[in-house]
Amino acid sequence: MGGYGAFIWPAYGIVAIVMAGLLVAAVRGTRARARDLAALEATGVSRRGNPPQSKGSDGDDA
Amino acid sequence: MTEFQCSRFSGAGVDCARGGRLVFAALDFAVEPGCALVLVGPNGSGKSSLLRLMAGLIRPTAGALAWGDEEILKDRESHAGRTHYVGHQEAAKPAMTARETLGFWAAMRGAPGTGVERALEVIGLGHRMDYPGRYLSSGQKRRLALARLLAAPAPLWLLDEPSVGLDRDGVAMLERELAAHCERGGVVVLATHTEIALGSNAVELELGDFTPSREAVLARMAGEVV
Amino acid sequence: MSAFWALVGRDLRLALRQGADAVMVLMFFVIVVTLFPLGVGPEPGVLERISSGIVWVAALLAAMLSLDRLFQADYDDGSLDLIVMTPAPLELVVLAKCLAHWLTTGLPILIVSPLLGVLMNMRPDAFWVLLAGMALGTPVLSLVGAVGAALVLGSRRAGVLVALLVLPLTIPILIFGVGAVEAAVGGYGARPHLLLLGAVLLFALPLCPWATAAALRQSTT
Amino acid sequence: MHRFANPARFMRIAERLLPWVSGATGLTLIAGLYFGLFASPADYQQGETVRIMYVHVPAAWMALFIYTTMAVASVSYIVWKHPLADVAAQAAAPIGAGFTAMALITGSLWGQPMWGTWWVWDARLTSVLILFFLYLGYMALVNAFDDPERGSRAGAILALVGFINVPIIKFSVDWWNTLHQPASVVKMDGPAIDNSMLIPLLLMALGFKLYFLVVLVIRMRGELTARRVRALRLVEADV
Repeated sequence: MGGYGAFIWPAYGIVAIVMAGLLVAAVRGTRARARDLAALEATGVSRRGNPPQSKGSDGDDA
Repeated sequence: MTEFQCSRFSGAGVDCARGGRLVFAALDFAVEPGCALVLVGPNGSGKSSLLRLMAGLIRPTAGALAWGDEEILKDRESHAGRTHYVGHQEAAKPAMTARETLGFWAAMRGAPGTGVERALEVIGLGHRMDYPGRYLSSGQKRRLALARLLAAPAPLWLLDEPSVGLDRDGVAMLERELAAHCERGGVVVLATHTEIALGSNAVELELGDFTPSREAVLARMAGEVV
Repeated sequence: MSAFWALVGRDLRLALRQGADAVMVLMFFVIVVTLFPLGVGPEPGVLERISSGIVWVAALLAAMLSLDRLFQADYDDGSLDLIVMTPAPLELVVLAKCLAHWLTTGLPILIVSPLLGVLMNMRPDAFWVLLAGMALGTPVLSLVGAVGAALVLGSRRAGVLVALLVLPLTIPILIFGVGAVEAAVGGYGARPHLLLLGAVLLFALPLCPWATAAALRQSTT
Repeated sequence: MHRFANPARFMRIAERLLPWVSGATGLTLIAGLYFGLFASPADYQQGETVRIMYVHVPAAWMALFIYTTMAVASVSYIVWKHPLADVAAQAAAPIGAGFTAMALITGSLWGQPMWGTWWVWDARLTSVLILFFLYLGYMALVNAFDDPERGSRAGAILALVGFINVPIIKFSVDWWNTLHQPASVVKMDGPAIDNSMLIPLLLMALGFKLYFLVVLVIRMRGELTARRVRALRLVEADV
């Protein structure tokens, strides 16, 4: 890398870390919310006769 | 006093949500000119919310309110021009005297300052006109808030528990003014827990009837994004 | 229109009766500027070069200090509901609030700034340009500050938050204001800088009251 | 309201496309990296350090692009009350702030070998720094309210006012920069970009955009589920 490796690799490294971090945080946050929802649905708060929805897959039409 | 040419104040299918909670749903009401609507119901049933909705301070999540056939949110200024809203808070600055406070609120509504003294006399603050706000008792502050109704004429009165803090003859004075207002063709909507005599043409609206059941709330939520 | 002058009158009367607020803002302005010679050292050459920047930054910070006084007091005692419910257009009412805030905050800062210019060893012939810049810039601080003050109503830590929201938006004022003084001191005219300041003011005049009115309407729900 | 206005349908379609878009993101980024790091020439002036441009410039583009999408979402939230708009804006903000931070860090890493200092008050770097403050202000305001709806409405207005101010701030910073132009500032991206350098640049830019869509949809799903949980808890609290 023509002697500039000390700057190029950290630059790409930081970009990779931040992007991976954002992705992981997003996925983990969404999974945590889905677990909260499932827990609430399990306690029968949701409408009767409607099985607890899995992660947003069968949301009904408005 | 001026004669109000009022129109019918009504609301259809009104939903109100505060802080993510559906306070009441599918509420309908109608008040004819010269009549009074008394909002009753348990705490948290949305009496204050409905009054703020009627004042145009809150936007309903569904349904609409209309003065005659014109939706109130379509033209805020004219609706504000015909409405007086007296909430729980007194809107009186400690550093300003009763006369200055009332004169200010009358000027904000474009009314001439002439009615200020008379309003303070009628409301029972004649002897306290030039008292700074900080020395007024809470009952006197409540009277000052009610004096706004008299200082600048407006057909629609929205009162949130107006009798709180008033002594016996204060309540009597309030009842007299409300009756006079209705006779002049005005409309009164008030929420109260105490007994206020409003004459024959008063209609009661029990807000407890419009508190949504769990199923209704869940059904509404299902309609939202899942 | 009577609502406009009624509100300006009331706010000025309140400010005069509780005089402390306006004086405190001025004292803050003076103290912040006097800190710099103590920090940077009293050499006239250094001070003179950074004088316009320091005076302007201090003016920005002083204006931020008094912003939560704009709507918070009315929000707490219920007056804001009635102000939102005036028959006059809310944008006009907000303009009255900004004018009252400018008269109690921007104007005193404007008047005192040449005095601080002396403290910072600024060349006297630059005072007029500093005054002109402040005259065009401080109203924008009140206008943009009103947007921030209305947005943070009812939020946690409103005082700090309003400064965080508003300061980035005042950067053009800082750049053109300081540029005007430096241009005057440097001998080439300050006219373009002052014209740009005027342009920002004319841009802020319609936009900020609209945004503040929208923010106030959504804060009463 | 047009077809996508129905939130549930929009989210269902978006989530069905998610695996495909994620795959495309991975491929584009890998191709971009390959071209950027290995298959493109060094710059005759800046040497190898020009390779940092392939992450710095796309990140700066994304910073402004995401702020623009937030402003568009805020307009549709305020004006048309689109139910998904505030969710989209709030979901996009942290991603935008992340890209802005990346642009700043890679900018200083690129500047160090060039000017010997980590931070240069170059007009564009300064504008990106101010944009970073706008992002932080938005996120602070949205989370400063107990009632999330209040946060959404306040945030929407701030995003709009902020967006309208971006060109003014940009103009004033550029103008300020020309006044205080230090003698030897090398232009960040060189005179004209040669085709061989354009390919990695555009590939990375496309990769970043696809990545943004993926993370945005995931964060929006998270925000929507959180709102449903909050609503269910309120219902439970009432009973």
